[in-house]
This record gives sequence, structure tokens and C-alpha cells, in this order.
Amino acid sequence: MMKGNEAIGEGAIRAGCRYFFGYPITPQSELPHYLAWRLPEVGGVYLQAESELAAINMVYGAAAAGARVMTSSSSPGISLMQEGISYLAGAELPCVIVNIMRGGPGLGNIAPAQSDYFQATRGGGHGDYRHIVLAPSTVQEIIDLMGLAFDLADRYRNPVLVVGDGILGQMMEPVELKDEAPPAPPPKPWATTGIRGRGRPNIINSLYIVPEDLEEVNRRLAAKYAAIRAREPRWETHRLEDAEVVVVAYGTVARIARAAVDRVRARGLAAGLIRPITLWPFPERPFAGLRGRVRRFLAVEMSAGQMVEDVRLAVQGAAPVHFYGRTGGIVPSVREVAEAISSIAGGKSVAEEDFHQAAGADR
Amino acid sequence: MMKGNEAIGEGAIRAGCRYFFGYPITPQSELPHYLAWRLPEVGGVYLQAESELAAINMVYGAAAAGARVMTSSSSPGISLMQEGISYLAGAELPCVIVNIMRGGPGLGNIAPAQSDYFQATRGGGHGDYRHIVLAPSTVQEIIDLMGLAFDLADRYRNPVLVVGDGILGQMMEPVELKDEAPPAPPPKPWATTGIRGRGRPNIINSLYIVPEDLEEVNRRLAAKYAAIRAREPRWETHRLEDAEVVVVAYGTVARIARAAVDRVRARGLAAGLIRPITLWPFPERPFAGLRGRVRRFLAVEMSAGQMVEDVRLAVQGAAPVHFYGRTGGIVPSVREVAEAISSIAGGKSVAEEDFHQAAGADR
Amino acid sequence: MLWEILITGFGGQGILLAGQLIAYAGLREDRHVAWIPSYGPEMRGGTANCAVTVADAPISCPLVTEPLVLIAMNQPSLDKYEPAVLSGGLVLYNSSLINRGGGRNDIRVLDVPANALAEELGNVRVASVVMVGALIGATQIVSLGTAMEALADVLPPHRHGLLPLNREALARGALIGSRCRFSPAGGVMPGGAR
Amino acid sequence: MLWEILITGFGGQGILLAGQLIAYAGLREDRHVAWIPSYGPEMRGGTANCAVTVADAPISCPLVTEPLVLIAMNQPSLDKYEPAVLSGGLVLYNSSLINRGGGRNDIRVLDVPANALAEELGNVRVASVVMVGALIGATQIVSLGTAMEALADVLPPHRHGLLPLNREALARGALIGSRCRFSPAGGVMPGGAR
Amino acid sequence: MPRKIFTRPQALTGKAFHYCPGCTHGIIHRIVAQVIDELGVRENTVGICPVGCAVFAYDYFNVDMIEAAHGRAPAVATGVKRVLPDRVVFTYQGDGDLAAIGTAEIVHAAARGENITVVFVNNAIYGMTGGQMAPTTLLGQKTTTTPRGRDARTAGYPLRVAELLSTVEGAAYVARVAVHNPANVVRAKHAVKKAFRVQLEGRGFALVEVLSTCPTNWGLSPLEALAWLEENMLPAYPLGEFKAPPDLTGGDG
Amino acid sequence: MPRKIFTRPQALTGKAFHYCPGCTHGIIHRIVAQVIDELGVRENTVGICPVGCAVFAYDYFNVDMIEAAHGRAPAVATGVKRVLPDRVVFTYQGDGDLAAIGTAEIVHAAARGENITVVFVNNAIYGMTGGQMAPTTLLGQKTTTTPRGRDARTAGYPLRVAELLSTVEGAAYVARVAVHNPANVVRAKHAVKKAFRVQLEGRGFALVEVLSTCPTNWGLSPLEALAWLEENMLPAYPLGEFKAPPDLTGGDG
Amino acid sequence: MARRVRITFREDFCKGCGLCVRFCPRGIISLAERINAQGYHPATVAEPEKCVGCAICAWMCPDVVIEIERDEAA
Amino acid sequence: MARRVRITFREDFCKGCGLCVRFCPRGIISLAERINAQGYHPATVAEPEKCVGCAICAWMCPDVVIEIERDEAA
Ligand SMILES: Cc1ncc(C[n+]2csc(CCOP(=O)(O)OP(=O)(O)O)c2C)c(N)n1
Ligand SMILES: Cc1ncc(C[n+]2csc(CCOP(=O)(O)OP(=O)(O)O)c2C)c(N)n1
Ligand code: SF4
Ligand code: SF4
Ligand code: SF4
Ligand code: SF4
Ligand code: SF4
Ligand code: SF4
Ligand SMILES: [Mg+2]
Ligand SMILES: [Mg+2]
Repeated sequence: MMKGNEAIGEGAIRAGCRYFFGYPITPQSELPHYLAWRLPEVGGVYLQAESELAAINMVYGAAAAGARVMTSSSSPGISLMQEGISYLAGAELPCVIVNIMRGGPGLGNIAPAQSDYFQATRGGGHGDYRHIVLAPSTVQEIIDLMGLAFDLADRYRNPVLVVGDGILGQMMEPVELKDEAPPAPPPKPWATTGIRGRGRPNIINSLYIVPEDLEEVNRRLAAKYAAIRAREPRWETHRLEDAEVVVVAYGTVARIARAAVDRVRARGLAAGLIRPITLWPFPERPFAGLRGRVRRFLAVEMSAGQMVEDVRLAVQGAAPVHFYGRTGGIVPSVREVAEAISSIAGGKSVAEEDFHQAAGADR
Repeated sequence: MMKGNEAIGEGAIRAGCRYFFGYPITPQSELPHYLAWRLPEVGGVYLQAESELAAINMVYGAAAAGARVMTSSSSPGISLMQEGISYLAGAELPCVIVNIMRGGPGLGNIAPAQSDYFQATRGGGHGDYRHIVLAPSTVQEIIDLMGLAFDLADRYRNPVLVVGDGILGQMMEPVELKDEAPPAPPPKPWATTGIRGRGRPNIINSLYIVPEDLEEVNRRLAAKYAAIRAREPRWETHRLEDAEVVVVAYGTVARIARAAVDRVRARGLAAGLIRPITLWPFPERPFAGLRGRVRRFLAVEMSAGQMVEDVRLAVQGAAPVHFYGRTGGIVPSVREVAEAISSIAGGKSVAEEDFHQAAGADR
Repeated sequence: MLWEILITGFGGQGILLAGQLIAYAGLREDRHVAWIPSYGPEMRGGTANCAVTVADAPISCPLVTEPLVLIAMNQPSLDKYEPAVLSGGLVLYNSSLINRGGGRNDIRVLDVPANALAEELGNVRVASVVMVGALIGATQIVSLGTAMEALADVLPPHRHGLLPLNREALARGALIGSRCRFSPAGGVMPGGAR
Repeated sequence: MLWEILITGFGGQGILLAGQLIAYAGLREDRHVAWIPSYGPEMRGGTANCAVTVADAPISCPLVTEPLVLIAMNQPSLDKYEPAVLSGGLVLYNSSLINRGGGRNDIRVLDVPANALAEELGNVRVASVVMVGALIGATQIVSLGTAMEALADVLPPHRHGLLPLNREALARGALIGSRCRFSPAGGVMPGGAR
Repeated sequence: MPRKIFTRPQALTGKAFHYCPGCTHGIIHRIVAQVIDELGVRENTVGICPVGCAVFAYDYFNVDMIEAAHGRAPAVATGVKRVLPDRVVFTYQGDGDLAAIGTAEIVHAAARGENITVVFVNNAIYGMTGGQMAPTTLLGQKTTTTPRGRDARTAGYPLRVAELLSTVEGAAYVARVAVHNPANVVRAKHAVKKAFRVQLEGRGFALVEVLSTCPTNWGLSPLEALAWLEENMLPAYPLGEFKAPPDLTGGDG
Repeated sequence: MPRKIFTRPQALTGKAFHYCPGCTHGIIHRIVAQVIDELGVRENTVGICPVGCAVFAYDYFNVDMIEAAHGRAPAVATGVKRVLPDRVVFTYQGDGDLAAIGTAEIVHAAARGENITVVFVNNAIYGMTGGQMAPTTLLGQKTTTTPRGRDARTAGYPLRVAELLSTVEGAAYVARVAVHNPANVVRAKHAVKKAFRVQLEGRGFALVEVLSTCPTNWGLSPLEALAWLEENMLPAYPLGEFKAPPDLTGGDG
Repeated sequence: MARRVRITFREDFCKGCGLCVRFCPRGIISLAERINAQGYHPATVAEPEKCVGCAICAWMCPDVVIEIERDEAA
Repeated sequence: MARRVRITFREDFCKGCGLCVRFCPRGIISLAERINAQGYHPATVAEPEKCVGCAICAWMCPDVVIEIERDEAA
């Protein structure tokens, strides 16, 4: 059995990550506590930075030096990293960033939330960049996706974000740890490690003062993002075959939604679930076959309605897209979600704009 | 005649803004230079902060104290402000933030760009918050919208973002300045000015440790955002009456697009333009009447394709939405845009994914 | 079978450990298990609770908002969570600190003088382990032997000197629990994938 | 009528001021005007250019990528921007620093020995003002008198001692410009809203 | 005639503190409130809370209060003070807040001679988030992120904030005090009062570093924590006035 | 036998600097390159550029280079050094970069005793962005954001970085030099060399503050700028070693 | 000149930390057996007449539990 | 022991800043009338034989324009 936050750390170590730079924040603290013990044991470095800003730029330096490196924070701390993330994307440096999301905006609270979806998927920083976003929903999946996160980061030379919430971080579940030696990270001939044996300097940079040059870079990035869009969407479906109402949810909420789908199925309602595992690229493919059959979609989030936009973009008007959400750290219950499904299936609308009334009535 | 960047400053002063906190960055420097002269003349305070982070938090303090206050920066600096903006939104403090966008990601360059659209409209910070985004396209409109920006900020107790690019900032155009005394800002009984004459302390805060309380705040915010969505979308249309192809563009690019629309109209092509003035709330209404008649939409941006998502959400599958964009500080020419219009009108697709090839072929 | 258990009480009553004990015991019997604490500002000094799920099939949702079993270690938490217990469910309460049983008649209720028993054993901190024993006695959710083994999983090595005491606490609790042979079959249980 | 003018040269040649002079003169004649500099790393030491638009109707697009008129103050900028001039357009070039006229035969070209004339007047820095004079002489885009008045708009007060010199520069330029009576009517002009 | 020798200051609300038993944050709160009362500025004061255990200070001080982002209290205070130069503006910040994430903001508030008062609570730890290393954590001290004790080779040296800031020209008053026994509590109050007086007289930036306990995360009883402060923190963090206007040096505030 | 007395250092590429005529950034670049050559560490060095006029330093130093975000070079250097402890890591930063936006990063790199070398170019202005006030701008100095001269009452006091950082325990070597005449240029080189040697010997954080000119934004000719530095900056920013390991104090590096 | 000191504990605020107990120069404060609403053993003075009103306890109390008054008969 | 000094200016790098001119102890450096590719008047030494090879000019040159060699005949 392992706590989710600890699984993030152990997953990273087993993926060959030896460097962690971060700044304390609830509800991800078990991760730095764990790594402060574990990393020195495996010859790695745990460094508590003076801030999230410093942490993300230490990550930038370590990634430039060719290391598998990560940082972790929660919502306000991730906001502080946005400039740095834009730089990492612009300089095409691989790294893994963990956001254990909490209630917002502002200081908010430390309860579980999913209200950083826009920030995660649309790039909270400046410029045309994207990063892959992975959203595990079990402790085992955390372990598996941490390995994938580092692989994707290196493969695409791009930051990868892993998002969860405090429930996932605090939860204990049994995990299977593969006892393999960590994979050797791919060669990084571009890394700034000193020119010995190479002769020509390597330069890590995102400045291109001539617009034509910067457009060229943006084209290269756009092509890379297009490749990621084509190859990397990941998702899971549950009882989708004959579903007429499809719930879309990720992370912790997907588990609640899955139980809710089972509950309404037991009452004879043909519901199904799409669980995006990558939030960016958003998995549009599972929606493709549903046109015509599915009468309604329901996005369920611990937010005021953010992923619902991606669902709308995926559905493109083929069927109404409804929303049910709770905010502020309130976790929707299986019963609530089951009722939301029943109610839209019956034609009642739980529109985004009504979420607060709806949520209120439901309590 | 006035430079755009100076017009921002003068517009702010005429709206009664007396406090500016900022950190230098190109291409908005004329604005702080102007205000460093002008604000002391009108009894105001110009303060150069040690960073954008400090600047946005000084804005937070000044807004809490009841002042009309602003800051200004360009893309990387705005990324650094995301935590602060989330706090401002969470504490419901009015202020105006200017982003003269430049090429990204990372350090990028200082040439004009519109690649912070996602950040501006989706909230680059954490949590469920929104801010109004105004996008002027002439120097006169800058003056007018600065006044509106402060009014909306106070009316909704919410940050308002004004976005432009280096062209708009450096451009000189004639302006008409109303010689009115600045309007008295509305009373702010919530401001933290000392309890004298009030008795009970005022508290400015965004921390709500109990999830139920924070959800209550999020509901209030959601209701406010819904009101803004209903009341505040602003846009301009050009030759839309009988248009079969509709271009959507904002800011500087809207002026290019308008000339391009005129150019293809001269060649007999029934083109029109929707220019969002508010990027959030995105004006969906002008799209409403177009279903059926308009065969194709074309979003033109100085980005790799960001606003195009809002156009797709507004169009909801009613007609194909194409994209034409330049990045890295390259400004699309009237000819390029006219050709893009002609080409999609003729059935050729300038899809988002092809923008780089398209742009390349066009040069 | 899907056991969704909520354990609630003061901070310092060993709530989180009790939950982990059940989960580890389930794990030792090759069941699917999950454990979630409440966390945050409530932790320090205030209330504490955790949710444990033990199931024969993979667990969809490890969150427990409508528990089949509630273990309430103090009055406020009994008051707060009893209404959420599933119809047909079970409530075990710490009768050393709680005066009245619950007000519902669609659930089974078992009073366990956990603090008193623990004090008898010489250490009030094993009260929550007594409760786990009672749960096992009442439900056979896991075997008592497994739970005794699992004690070694949840107590840190430097506390293994306390294993005998804790085994005793489990045993005493189980004895009390066996007064009430609870089987959830009769209960109204939502959820399809069990 | 829509005049889209590009003025290009070295930094330090008074390019930006020349553009502002045209714009302010247009403004004094109640026309719609806009002025945009190139900015950025090119500014210091390197090349400089600005775009001026003078129009009778509101200006859609103040950016000038295909100028009707190009004023080229040095060879590199003539080479770079001449191909972009609209067919039927006009190029004025500084023949003191540029050897050859352009290679296109669909446009009018006027050579102006701006530096030489300015040096004759005793100050090489008014070369760009000579060019503005030539533009006015050739096109009547604004009246010469208006331009002379507009000098006061663009020269900072502490430089107003230089007004007579600059007026003289305008006049000399206009004389040369008047050799070439340019009217854009014959040109191919895209754009509908003129 | 009954005379009140010691009563709850007016500048505190009636709300009970949420601090752990024996945590000296409470003593420092009360000192600040006493000073506000004595100077008669309660109606004229705006306070800024940190993010840290004192995050709820807005519930305790009976004056207008602003909750700032982590580390940014000096910037927020600057914004307030520039708008309301005749109000008394103070920040209350922990060592993570002020000496880690907020380093730039405090150094520059000092450099600007910003006319504000800063109460800086150094408890050598991140209290609120569960006992991680602070910049002020002592060498060898065990925390949740230095489980083997702080080792200078990997985690660096304790930061002495009062010494650092006293090199800055705009800082008018910089002192370090402690609250581990009655005599020092009284001295601490004198220092805080001076720091407010410096502001009232428009002399510029004033900061009082207060050595404070965190029994919970130090893993000690309240009394043990006072002793630990005395034995371990005092040698590393000498008390005294590091900078003061000549006419305000020493003595009672 | 021809002996090279002075040649272009190997640690510079063949590219011409983009700096304005007479800007002493160029002298400082060359000094750093000379030191790298003399210590024989060129193949082993990773440099970090700032955002500022030296932003293109990656085109000039003939070693592996990283362009950092504005002010974050010390954090980036920390990341590199922790991964590659046997490489020589240096940052090159302006006064806006290091002393304003990057204050927290430099203070904490010093506090950690991060084993890196920092070359800090103090030209009392923001050069690259068009001559705005820097934290180091002198009182009375006119800049584009202090058009009436820097006034301490609104814009605060010049920040003395060497003095500030020398209070920090992890800082092993802190010196201030200038490059306004040949003797000082030679001294500056000695100091930079020491700062690299401190790193090579694993003694911790080393910083050399170099007073430098900005003829363009000071509005002076290159020679006038040297004189202005001498007359105005030296009194405000005294030269010398503020902190040095005893065995490295004074003398030639 | 007779002086009488009145010391009051706002018991529900007390967290039983013992700081007042430790520093009372007269050693007259102790923690009660009983538990207050917050769950702590509150501080109390068994023989209030021994109190000299030095207020040291109040100065050290982190929870502002203690108030002290003095009757001053002229 | 005969010594000969050879001083070379990489003229295209010179920005005519005049720092070498100012600090040459022999006063033998001047800025040329001509303009180099960068548009500056480059520094030059009219009478190279007067150069003592002190390299002060090179130390002060911000653009690494100057190189100095010395022929050392034993
Ligand atoms: C941007 C950001 N980063 C991190 C946190 C998490 N956090 C809350 S309080 C705190 C540190 C508290 O320590 P300190 O300032 O020493 O105050 P104390 O609790 O010890 O009084 C941290 C890191 C946060 N809220 N925001
Ligand atoms: C986050 C961010 N803020 C601001 C800027 C704009 N900027 C570029 S360089 C610079 C300051 C340069 O001054 P300094 O560090 O003193 O270097 P100098 O040019 O004087 O050598 C600033 C503010 C930026 N690029 N990024
Ligand atoms: S955690 Fe420490 S600092 Fe925070 S209230 Fe408890 S004892 Fe005080
Ligand atoms: S602007 Fe100043 S610092 Fe920058 S290169 Fe020019 S002279 Fe040097
Ligand atoms: S006032 Fe003095 S004597 Fe009385 S209880 Fe308090 S400390 Fe003891
Ligand atoms: S010091 Fe205060 S809180 Fe502590 S025991 Fe005494 S009265 Fe109670
Ligand atoms: S080497 Fe010395 S003498 Fe020769 S030119 Fe240079 S400075 Fe003058
Ligand atoms: S110092 Fe260098 S750049 Fe300046 S004039 Fe002399 S050779 Fe040319
Ligand atoms: Mg602390
Ligand atoms: Mg500088």
C-alpha cells in the first residue's frame, strides 16, 4: 500500500528521476517529505528551493544539463511557475511537473479541486506552447504514468504535467512496483554539459530576436504538438458500447462517475463513461463513433466548468453537452452524479450556468 | 496625435487612475516613461517595482485601499502575475492590467503577437476565475476602452485586462481627449482604509478554509461571471449583412482583416468581419444570426491558433471554421489575409494544422 | 462484497491507524482495498476521519460518502455521520465517550466501551484497535488472525514492542463484536459493479 | 485618396521625424492619419523605418506592407523595399547615398540628392526633411505651407530655433519634387474602401 | 478604584487564536495589539497577513486587514501605504513567507525605505505546512524535508534576516528580539513599539525579527520549546538593535 | 620567437559583440574569457546568460551556454551544478536582473553556499530596455522612469549588493571592482579569477560586482562615461573585497 | 494603603500550555484536572490572595487568557 | 636583446569608442578618417614602431580588437 503522493515520488525514482526541486505546499507535502528521504538514498538530489519560481528555474537548469528532473506543487505555486514553464517549452527542455490541485481562486483552501484545467491544458503562460497533461485516477496509475511522463518528456523534449488532487495524493492503495532497473534516459546530445569531446558549444535558449527565426521555431513547435495530438491521446471508456448518455470525467472524479454510471445502469439507464487520461491532447477519438447514438453528454468536474469546453469542441454540436460540478473542495458524491445523469437523461438540463443552483439543490 | 502606449497612460489618468506599479519590459516602455512624468503632475504615484510579481501585489494592496490602480507589462511579465491575478479575482479587487503582447514562448522576442489569448481568456492562474479582456484596435479606442476598463473593474469588483501588441503601442494616431474631470470612482465601503467612522474591520481575503464556504464564494463568482457574459460582450462588425465568408479577428489584426475584407469584396467575394472587442466574454451573439447563410469562418490571429477555439465554440459546427495565423512577431499582410479568405471561400482549407505550411507558402 | 467504512473521531484517537489496519488486513487476504484520510486544517487537534474500502472486485470509487459501516469514536462524529449510513448498514460507537446510540431504526447499532477496555489493557491509545476488533467480530470482514498479522504493517518498527498489547485489544474487541453478527445482505446497496 | 507611405533608412537619419511630419501635416488638413515605426533591436544603430498613412476616409489598416510611395534614404532599404511598392507607385530615393535607381518599370522613380542639399543648407540631418519636401512637390499629398506649420508639431520646443532651416529644407525638396508630378490614379490599387 | 493592570487589548477581536498550545505566535499578536492600543492608532491601521500559521490574523486583529499572497505582504503594504500615506500599515510574516519566497519583496521594501512596519516571526520552520525546513532552520535541525538534519552542504546556511536588512540604506529600524521569557517579551514589545513609532514619524522602513517557538513541529512541549529557543536559536540569532535612528537607540519604546 | 602578449581568448567565439561603442560589458566579457582560458576550464564550463544587454552572451562565450529567464540565472545555475557538480558554472547578470527581479534567487544561492561563480555587472541602469531606473541607480540620477532624478522619498535608495551578500554565511567570496581604467581592469580580472578559483576549490558561492558603464543610456560618450563612473559610482559603491577566504584575501588571483 | 489584586482566567481560551505556571514568581498557578470546552486542562489559581499582580503570567500567556485588576484604596 | 612589438587591430570589430586612444601611455593611437564596415572610425596606430607593447590599449578595448605580439631575439 502506498499513498498517492508517495507513489508519485517512487514512480519518479523508478523512472530514473534523480533530481527534485520544489517548495512546500499542501496538499502535496508527502511527496517532498518522501523524496527528502529517498533521493539521497539512491544518489539523487532533493533541494528545497526558496520559492516555486526558483524551483521551476532549477528544473530548467537541471533539464538543460541533461537530467531527468521534476518539481511538484499545488495550484498557487503552479501559477508562479507559468513563466518558467513557457521558457521550458520554448527551449524544448524535458521535465515533469506535478500539480496536486486545491480549491481556488487565490489562496482558496487545501481541499481537492480540478479548477486548474484551463491553466493545465491551455498553457497558463505566454506564447504558443503546449504541454502534455496526464491525469491518473488510482495510485497504481500514478506509478505507471510517472514512468510514461518522463518518457514522453524526453521523447518530445517538452514539459509534461501530471495533475491530481488531494484525495488522490492522500489515498492509500495497493501498488505493484516493477523491480526493474530504471531505464537509461535517451542520449541528449543537445544538453549543456561542457563542450569536452564535442568541440562546439551547445546553447539552450528561447530567444529569437528576428521574427522569421521565431516563427520558424513556432512552426517546429506546432508540428511537434500536432504529432503529439495525433499519437498521444489516451483515455479509458466504461460501458460505452450502447450508452445513450455519456459522462466525461477525469482523475478522482472519474472514479465517482464510474460508480455513478454503474448505479444508474442498475436502474436501467444506458450510461457510459469516457475518462480522459491525457487532458492535453484531449482524446477526441472516443467521441467520434458516438454521433447519432448518444443523446446527451455530461461533463463532471470539481470546477465551475472547464473541461466541458473540450467536450463541446469534441462533440461539435452533435448532442447537448451538460455540466455538473462542485467547487471549493467539495467532492461530488456518487449519488449526486447519478442524479445528475438521471436528470439530464430525462431531459432536464444541468447547464453550466446553472451549476451552482443545481449543486446547491443537491446538497 | 498620440502613441498607443502613451494613450493607455493618458486614458488611465482621465479615468481617474492615479496609481501605477510596474516593471520595465519592451514593447510597452513608453507607457511607464509617460506615467513617470505624468502621474506626479496630477498628484499620483508612479512606482517601479522590483518585479512583475511585486507590481501585481502592490496593485492588490492599492486596490484593497480603494484606489483606481493599474499595472502594465508584456507576455513574460504577465505570466509572472498569474498568481497575483488569481488572488485579485478571488478577493474581488478591481484593477486594470495591460498586456502589450510579444512573441513567445519563453523569452521569444519583442515583436507584435497575440499568442497570450488563452492565458488572457482562460485565466492563466489557478482556480475558477475570469477577467474581462478588452482588445482595442485604434489609438482612439485605447483611450475609450481605458475608461471603460476602470468602470467595469469597479462595477464588477474584478480585474480587467487590456491587450494589445507592439504595433498598437508604438502607433501614432489622432485622438480626441474628452476634457472632463475624471469621474469619481464609486464608493468602496469594502476597502481597507482603517476602521475610523466605520467601527467594524474590513477584510480583504481569498482564503476560505471550509469547502462549503469556498464553494459559496465560487457560486457568487460564477453568478457574477454569468452576469458579465450576459451584459458585457462587445464587438464590431463590418459588411456582415450579406457575408458568406466571415473573418474573425481582433486588435491590430482586425484592421488588417478589415482591409482584406474590403479587398476581396472589391473582387466580388461576399466577405465580412466580426471584431471581438471583448475577448472574454467572447461575443457569441453576432454569430447567432449567421447559421445557414455563412458558409465558412476564418479566424485570423498572430498566434498558432487560439481564438479559433472560441469561434468554434460560438459556431458549434454550423459551418467550417478555418484558421490563418502568423507567429513569432510576423504581422500578416492584407494581401496574405485576402488570399486566405479567397482560398477558403473557394473551398480550399487553411486548417489550423496547416497554418505553418500555409504561412510558409505565403511569404 | 463491497465494504465501505468510515472511521471518525478526534485527532489523536488513532483513527487513521485503525483504517490502515483494516486496509492492510484486507490486502493480506488479497482483496481490493483503498484508504483515504480526511486531511487539512481539521487534522490538528480537531476532528479526524478516514474512509476504508475493502472489496472483492476492483474499487471504482474509494470515496465513502454513504458508508455501509460507521465507526464513531466520539459524540460529534456520530451525530455528524450517522445520517449518512446506508439503510441496512452498521454503526459501531465508542460507548465510553458517547452516551446515546443513534436515532435510526433502519441500521444495526453496536456499542463498544472502547476507551474503558483500552484503559483496562493499560493504554487508552488502543481504543481504536479495540473498535477494529469489534468490527471484525461483528462482520468477519477479514479474519482476526490476518488483522493481527497486519498490525506489523501499520505499526512502525520501533513500536513493535506494542504488538502484543494491540493483539489483545483486537481480541477483546472481537469478543464484543461477535455479539452482533452483521451481514449486509439485507441492506439496500446501490452500485452495480460489486 | 489613400496614401500609404514607407520611409526607410539608417537609424539617425531622421526617418521617424520625417514620417511624423507628414502625419501631422495631414492632421492639420483634417485628413485621417496614422504613423507606425518599426521598433526593436533594429532601432539602435541599424535600420529604421516608419509607415505613414494619410487618407480621406477612416483608415482600416495603418500597416503598410505594399506602399504606394517609398522614400528610401539608403541603398539597403531601397533594395529591400522597392519590390514591395505597388504597381503604379512612386519611389523617392536619396541619390546622395544611392547609386542606381530601381529596377522596376511599372513605378515612377525620383532621385533626390537629399544629403547633398542638406549639407548645402549647412546640416546633413535635414536630409529627410528635404525628402518630405520632395514628396510634397511630387504629390501634393499636403500643401507645402501646412507642412511648414507642422514642423512646429514635431520639433521639440528647444529645437524651434531650427524651424527656418527645416522650412528651407522643405522648400528645396519641393522644388525638386515638382519635376515629377505624380498622381496615383493610373496605378493598380487594391482595396475597396478608398 | 479598580485599575486594569492587564487586559485584552482593544486591537484584538474577541476570537480565540487557532494556534497550537504554547505557540508564541499568540504572544506576538498580543504585543502588536498592545502597541497599537498604546499608540492610539487602531482606527487608522491596516494590517497585512502572511500565508503561514498567522494566515488567520485577519480574524484576530481588530483593525482593517488584508490577506496577502505567500511572501508578498511587503508589496501589498506598499500598495496600501502609497494610496494612504497617513495610515499605519504593518505586515506580520513568518520566516518562510518573508525570508524564502518573499525575499525580494522585503529587501526592496527596505531599500525603498517604504514607511511600513514589519513584524517578522522567526520560528526556524514552516509551521503551517507541516514542519519543513525554513531558510532560518538551524544547522543539524531535523525537519520533514531535512529528515537527517539540515546539512549546509546540500541545504545551505541559516539566513540572518536582521543582519542582511541592516545593510540596506532605506531600513530605518532593524531589531531582533525573542519571546521565550518575561523579560524578553517586554523587550520585544518595546522594539515593536519603536518600529511603529518609526513609521508614525515617517522615518522609513522598520522591522522587528521575533524569535518564536513552534512546539508542534519541533516535536517539543511548550516549555521545552522555550528552552530550545534559548539554547539553540539565541546563539545563532543574536538579539539586539541592528539599526536604529540615533535618537531611538536602546531604552523603552 | 614571437610571443603573444595579448590575443583574443579562446573562450570567446569569433563573433563581434553587439554592445554599444565603449560599453564596458565587452571588457567584462573578455575578462571572464581570459580567466576561463587561464584556468584551463573552457571545455568544462557552463555559463548562464541573463536577460539584459548581455542576453546574447551565448553567442560570445565559446562554452556551453544557457539563456535564463530574467533574474533566474542563479536558480538555473543551481540546477546545472547539482546535476554536474564537477563542471564550472557561472552566471553573468546585470543589476536589473540580479538586484531587482532576481533578488531572492541571488540571496538564496548565496545562502546555500551554492558552488557557483557570479559576475554581476552594475551599470546603475536598465540598459537593454531603454534606460529605466535600476535598484543601483544613484540618487539624483535621471533615467527614463526617474525623469526628474531618482528621489529617495518615492523611489528609494541604491542597493549595495556586495555589502548585502557579504552578510550571508554561504557566500565565500564577495568583491566589488570597476573597469574604468587599466589598473582597475587588471584588478577586476584578479577578482574574477579568484571567484572562479573559489568554485574550483569547492568553497562555495562567489560573486564579483563589476561597476560598468552604459554610455548610451547615461547619454554620455564612452570616455565621459568612464569619468562619470569614477566620479559618481565609486563614492556610492566602494571597491574592495567584502568577504574572502583568509588564504585568498588580497593579492593577485 | 491597602491593595487588592483580582486575577481572572478566560478559561475557554486556555490551552493548558503551562507557560503561566512556569513563570509565575509566586508559583501559585496550576493546571486544573478538569477539561475545558477546547479539550485542555485550563490554568487556575487556587489561592488568589497570594497573587501580587505582577502580570508576568499574563505577559507570557499566548492566548490572552489572563486579566488582572488592582483595587487601589487611597 | 632586440625586441620588436607587433600590434594588430581587427578593424571590422572596432567601434571607434576611443578607449584605447585615451589610455595608450605613448599616445600613438588615433581614430582613422575612414569608416569601417560597421560604420565607425576605427582605431589605428600611425607609427607602430613607437609601441612599447604594454597592452594597455588591449586591456581597455571593449571589443577585443587589439592583439599584440613580441618578437624576442635571445
Ligand atoms: C505560493 C505558495 N507557495 C506555498 C504555499 C504553502 N505554504 C503555506 S504557509 C507556508 C510556509 C509557512 O511558513 P512560515 O512562513 O515560516 O510561517 P509559520 O507557519 O512558520 O508561522 C507555505 C510554504 C502557499 N500557500 N503559496
Ligand atoms: C520577466 C521579465 N520582465 C522584464 C523583462 C524586460 N527586461 C529585459 S532586460 C531588463 C533589464 C535589463 O537591465 P540590467 O539587468 O541592468 O542589464 P543591462 O541591460 O543594464 O546590462 C528588463 C527589465 C523581461 N525580459 N522579462
Ligand atoms: S504549527 Fe507551530 S507555528 Fe503553527 S501554530 Fe502550531 S506551534 Fe505555532
Ligand atoms: S545600452 Fe548600455 S549597457 Fe547596453 S550595450 Fe548599450 S551601453 Fe552597454
Ligand atoms: S500576576 Fe504574578 S503572581 Fe499573580 S498569578 Fe500572575 S504571575 Fe503569579
Ligand atoms: S499561559 Fe495562558 S493558555 Fe497557557 S496555560 Fe496559562 S492561561 Fe492557559
Ligand atoms: S601596446 Fe601600449 S604603447 Fe602600444 S599602442 Fe597599446 S597602449 Fe599604446
Ligand atoms: S578601444 Fe577597441 S573598439 Fe574602442 S576604438 Fe580602440 S580598438 Fe576600437
Ligand atoms: Mg516559520
Ligand atoms: Mg544594468
